[in-house]
Amino acid sequence: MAKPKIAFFEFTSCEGCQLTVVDSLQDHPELLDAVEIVQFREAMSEKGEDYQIAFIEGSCSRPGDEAKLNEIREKADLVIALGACAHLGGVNAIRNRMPLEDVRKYVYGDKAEWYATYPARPISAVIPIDAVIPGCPIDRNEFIRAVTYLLQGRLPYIPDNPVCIECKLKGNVCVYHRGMTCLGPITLAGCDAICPTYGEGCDGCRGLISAPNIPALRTVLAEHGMNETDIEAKMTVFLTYQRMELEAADHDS
Amino acid sequence: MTTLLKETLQHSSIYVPTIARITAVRDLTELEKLFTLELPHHYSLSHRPGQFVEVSLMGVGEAPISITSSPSRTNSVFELCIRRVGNLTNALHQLQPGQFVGIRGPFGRGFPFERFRGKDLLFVPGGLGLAPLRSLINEVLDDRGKYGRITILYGARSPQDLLFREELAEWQARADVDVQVTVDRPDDTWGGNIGVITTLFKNLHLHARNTVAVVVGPPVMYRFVLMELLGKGISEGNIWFSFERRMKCGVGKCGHCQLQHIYTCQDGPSFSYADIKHLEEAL
Amino acid sequence: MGFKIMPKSALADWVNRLRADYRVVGPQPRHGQYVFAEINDPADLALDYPTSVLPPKQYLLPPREVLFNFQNSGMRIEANIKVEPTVILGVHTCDMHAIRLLDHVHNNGYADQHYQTHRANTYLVSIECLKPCMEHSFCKSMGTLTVPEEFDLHLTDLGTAYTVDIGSEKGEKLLEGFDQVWDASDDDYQLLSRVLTEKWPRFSYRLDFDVTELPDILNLSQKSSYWNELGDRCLACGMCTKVCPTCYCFDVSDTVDLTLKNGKRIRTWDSCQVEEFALVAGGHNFRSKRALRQRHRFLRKGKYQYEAFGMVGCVGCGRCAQACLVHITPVETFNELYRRSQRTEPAEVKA
Amino acid sequence: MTVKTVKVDVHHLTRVEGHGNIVVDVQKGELKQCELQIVETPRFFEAMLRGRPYGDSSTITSRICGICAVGHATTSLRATETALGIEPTQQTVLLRKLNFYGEILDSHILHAYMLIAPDFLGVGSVIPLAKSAPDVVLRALRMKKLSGDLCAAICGRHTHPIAMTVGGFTHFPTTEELYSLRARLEAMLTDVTATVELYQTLPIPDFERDTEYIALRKDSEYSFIDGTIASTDGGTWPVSQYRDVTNEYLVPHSSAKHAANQRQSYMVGALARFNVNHDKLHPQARAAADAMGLKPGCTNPYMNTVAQVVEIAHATYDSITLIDKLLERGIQWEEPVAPARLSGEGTGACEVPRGILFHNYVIEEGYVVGANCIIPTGQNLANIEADMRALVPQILDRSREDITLALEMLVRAYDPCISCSTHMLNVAFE
Ligand SMILES: Cc1cc2nc3c(=O)[nH]c(=O)nc-3n(C[C@H](O)[C@H](O)[C@H](O)COP(=O)(O)OP(=O)(O)OC[C@H]3O[C@@H](n4cnc5c(N)ncnc54)[C@H](O)[C@@H]3O)c2cc1C
Ligand code: SF4
Ligand code: SF4
Ligand code: SF4
Repeated sequence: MAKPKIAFFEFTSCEGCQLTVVDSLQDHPELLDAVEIVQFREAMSEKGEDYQIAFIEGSCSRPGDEAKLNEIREKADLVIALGACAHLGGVNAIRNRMPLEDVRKYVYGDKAEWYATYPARPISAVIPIDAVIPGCPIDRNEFIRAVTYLLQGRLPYIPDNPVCIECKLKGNVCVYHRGMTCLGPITLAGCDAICPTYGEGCDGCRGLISAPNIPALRTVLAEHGMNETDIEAKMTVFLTYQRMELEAADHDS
Repeated sequence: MTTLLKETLQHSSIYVPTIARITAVRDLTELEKLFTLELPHHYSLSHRPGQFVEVSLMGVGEAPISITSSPSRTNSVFELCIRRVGNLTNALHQLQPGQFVGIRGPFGRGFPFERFRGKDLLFVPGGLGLAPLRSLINEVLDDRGKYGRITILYGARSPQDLLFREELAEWQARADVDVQVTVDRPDDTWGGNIGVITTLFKNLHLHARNTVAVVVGPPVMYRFVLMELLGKGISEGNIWFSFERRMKCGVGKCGHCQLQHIYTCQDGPSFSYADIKHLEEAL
Repeated sequence: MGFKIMPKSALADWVNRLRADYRVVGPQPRHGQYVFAEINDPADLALDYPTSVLPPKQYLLPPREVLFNFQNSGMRIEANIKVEPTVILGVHTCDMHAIRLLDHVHNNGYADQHYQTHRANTYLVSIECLKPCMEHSFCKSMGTLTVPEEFDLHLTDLGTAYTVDIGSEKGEKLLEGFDQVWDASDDDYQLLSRVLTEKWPRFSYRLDFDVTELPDILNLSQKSSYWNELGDRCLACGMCTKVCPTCYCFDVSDTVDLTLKNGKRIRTWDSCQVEEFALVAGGHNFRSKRALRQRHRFLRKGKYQYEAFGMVGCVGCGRCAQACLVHITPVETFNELYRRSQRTEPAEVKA
Repeated sequence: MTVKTVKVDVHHLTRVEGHGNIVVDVQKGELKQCELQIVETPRFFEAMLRGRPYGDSSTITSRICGICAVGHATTSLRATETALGIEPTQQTVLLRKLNFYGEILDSHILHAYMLIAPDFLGVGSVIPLAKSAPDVVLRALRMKKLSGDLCAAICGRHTHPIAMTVGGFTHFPTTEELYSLRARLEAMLTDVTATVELYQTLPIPDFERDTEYIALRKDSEYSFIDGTIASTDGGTWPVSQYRDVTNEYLVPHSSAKHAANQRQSYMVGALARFNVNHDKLHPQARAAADAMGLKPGCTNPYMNTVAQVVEIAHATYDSITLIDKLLERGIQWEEPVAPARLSGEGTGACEVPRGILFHNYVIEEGYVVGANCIIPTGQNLANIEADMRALVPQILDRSREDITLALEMLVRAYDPCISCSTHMLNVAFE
């Protein structure tokens, strides 16, 4: 089989996921033999337009991004969202709950109209996507695993487990028992529970599991000393967009 | 213990498969292919109809697949009918004769066909359910004299989805088998029955006391067919199913196929209705 | 064979001796709780620990275990059966009962050689529980407060020394050549007997009925609306099953390197509480509701395992109750089902 | 001067973090337009922090940048700690510094080897080098891996660190981990020497333009975390007066703000740090500077990468010293220091890879009510444009491709971190 041609693109993001891709070379330099990277602006000047697999980092946060997204969708056989910004809108979507004008003015003052922007969205809200590699940032082992899946001709698959599963596989003392709080019970695993392992509660960067029991978790958070503001803050670091979607769906039903 | 199992145990782990060679691949429909496999040193699989093997491709995964060939027909080779639905099955569909897959098994209890002797048999395959049933049907047909009347009611989604069409035609051609086929969605060429499988029961006459019914199909089909069969007066012990559950080991360890205290992989996958009717979650 | 006496002051020397020949693991403090981990310094060993986050089953059924490695796309397959002589120090009696159940499961039917090999190379040094380890344990009710015969050595804390009961040749081997143990004296026997008598009243029965009734109570509760109540509360986080010493379900997955030719097949502890556990291709989920999964869990513990193996699948360790963030506990569940089974209850479980 | 018309339009500069364009328009020898356009989408971090518990700040602001996430987190924590009257323990200070070195190393190695070196070796990226000079690429990957592992042992990972929290850490490296890192750092010293040797051979362009250099300074050490703001033009400021130094303003061609202090523009980053603090460098790092011909008072912006290589040496040697100190003290599991109060204002300042970074928060009753982050690349933008304006007339005789390359290399030398820089200040404070 010919080496698949892959390209990386980024929209509103910190480029940490692409850096993680670069980092993955540290343990897997053979990646360069397995695929042909034709576009990766952050790390290379060569630029090829002929690619089969497009990894897109970043959320769509201004009208001007949509044309480029459509163009990528057209050229690529497979489009894969790379990281929380592309997958969930990421931290960029925090502002979606705030009045947009207010946000722009707060940062740009009377020059706010110079800078085009609108609520930040995951790329799946603009173009159809084939798979996601979640996380903020992505996990480099998961990225390599995803590449092996793609080389095998199948889409990356992430089991629908909550983070607690991986946390307990590691035998961690639950951070709730250490006086902190955690979104592990409602968040999709695959990160090897890295945050609880390093003593911090999960912030939900990989998005929700398929059937999260959010009301029950809210009760747990309240029991652990959080007021409404804190609970909302916790649930909107990465989950703003998904939660707004769930709320909208609830409203419709 | 079968020879293959002995071979497997030589690897010192029940989870290590034996490598089997694909000798033929045939398209049955858009979604299903028939694979003929050969074990090393021409070992015999020595299976019973209704048993399954765990098929694997290294690096992709493993899945339970019923053995569709009848032990009465083939000895050194066996057949699997595989529907393309996901990771492993997609990858299997890419394979060509001469390539290899991993095999463990055969597992499960299979159908107790010796106990069916002397009875009338009613086979009710729905969709892919014909794959496991074909093994039993051919076993029975190859020993035709030992059984009473044989009826096959086969339902598929559309004419294109019908499996084993040539064999169906052969069975239909036989005077000693009554075969009826229905499809949910007919096309222009279809002249046969239309409707879900239960519609075939309307004109069905059988000696309820002396009939064993064997039903294999998707989970949704079971309840409806069961009602028809009980309605016809067939006894609970004479109604047989083959269950599909998620399975990760095939040997009663991984817990996925557990149905109350029963492990589908070991205690089944074939069960009589009498066996399981008291079990919540069974049907 | 009589009891031996090992002064507590000799423990560190003994552990260090063992470390020369074995991987030695035991309970150690971690963030206010205790975990089983390798003992690098005998001072870390906390034999008077209450309970551990994970049970010692992690050494018999590792959370992630490579079943086999393959090369050249599977034309070469090598089973990965690890022989790592391991001494587990300080196994509580409930966990010993759990290991007994795991033994039964993995030795019967198709024997699991991975488990068997770990087990054969594991030396179990259990310890008598002299007081309830935490609020959630209910070992007395489950009949797991005395040690089953599977131990290799069994310790009882007599204050300044341990009595050491030798249960097997493997156990004898652990003491071989160690000169800081000696035969128990009559006084020691008297002290031991006093310690063992005095411990019982410290434990209370937590179930409102006798454990032998449990399978029947659960059988009658299959359609109880209580499962829906649990289902509403349950987060489906799966912690209860991960920390349970008698849970052994697993998932299997493959990994390959970037050449796609070499890799391994791995099994990982799975949980019946997660959404995908009973999902089959085609999308049918045999236990799509949390209520049904909770029912499965508790019936498996209290009824199914008993029917399948003649052993109750819960040993009363209380770990699941400690882990559960929404306070779903076996004691409360079993008692509530018992109470409800005493009245007739019309409500049906919503399937 | 050549009477020439040249248009340079580099649309989306490559091998830099974030999106920027270079637009230069020379009509008949006259420079009409010379801009580094920042077209990265605005990120609005300051607005997003408002109303959140103070503990969220470092988690969220680390997402400003994937390369200097540890830098943002550290600066953010320092701002919060100042606001809430928290004095971190000695161990926290040591661990933060070691962690910081991990990021400095990671970022500088990435920049020196993967983003800059290809220009000198006539290739478009590190990928062809993997074939033509595999030892160089493997060396870079090896050094980068160790830097990342250094951070991982302390805070979990360097892109979006985990264990860093207000008042301390939630996880600590083990003694074994520290020993193993120390041994690997020792082994890396030969790679450091090889890096210096490589940079001795690279033809750094000749170009001088005098400007103001600003960096944090401490009497005790070559400062990365905390200190006083110091300028080569003279003058020092406490970090709380950062606004008097940065004087941010908006320009339409950039979603990042520009800054100016005593002149039209100033430079921050490795070269600025070197010019301000060379006397505090580790002797081995000073020797490396000498070997590469970098002298204090250097006004060639292309030498910024050389200054980074000097810092690679400094950070490696000093990491070993820090680990020795930590091992000597023994690692203690400490609870984070609790806040002394729940309201206050605080500024944090750190020298992240690309220069001085400020975070300023106003916290009321435990919730952030005002936030401002000033990013090094933003501070450099005006200076980069000033350099471009000075450079273009000097190289007008070259081909358009060469002019473009020279400009690209100039911008790249600053190691701009564009996604970082697209923030804006809190006008409410103006
Ligand atoms: C006793 C028995 C006999 C059977 N006989 C046959 C037969 O004769 N012929 C036949 O074709 N089939 C048979 N099946 C069904 C067959 O086992 C499944 O179709 C097979 O497991 C699908 O595997 P797959 O890897 O191709 O699909 P999967 O990749 O497992 O995908 C199937 C679906 O499951 C989901 N899924 C859940 N978990 C995972 C995961 N970990 N990885 C990937 N996807 C996941 C996916 O979303 C997908 O929709 C039988 C099943 C049983 C239990
Ligand atoms: S720390 Fe978080 S992920 Fe881990 S068990 Fe507790 S709630 Fe679950
Ligand atoms: S630990 Fe509690 S919340 Fe989690 S799955 Fe078990 S019962 Fe449900
Ligand atoms: S069900 Fe709970 S109490 Fe019972 S053995 Fe398992 S973890 Fe312990």
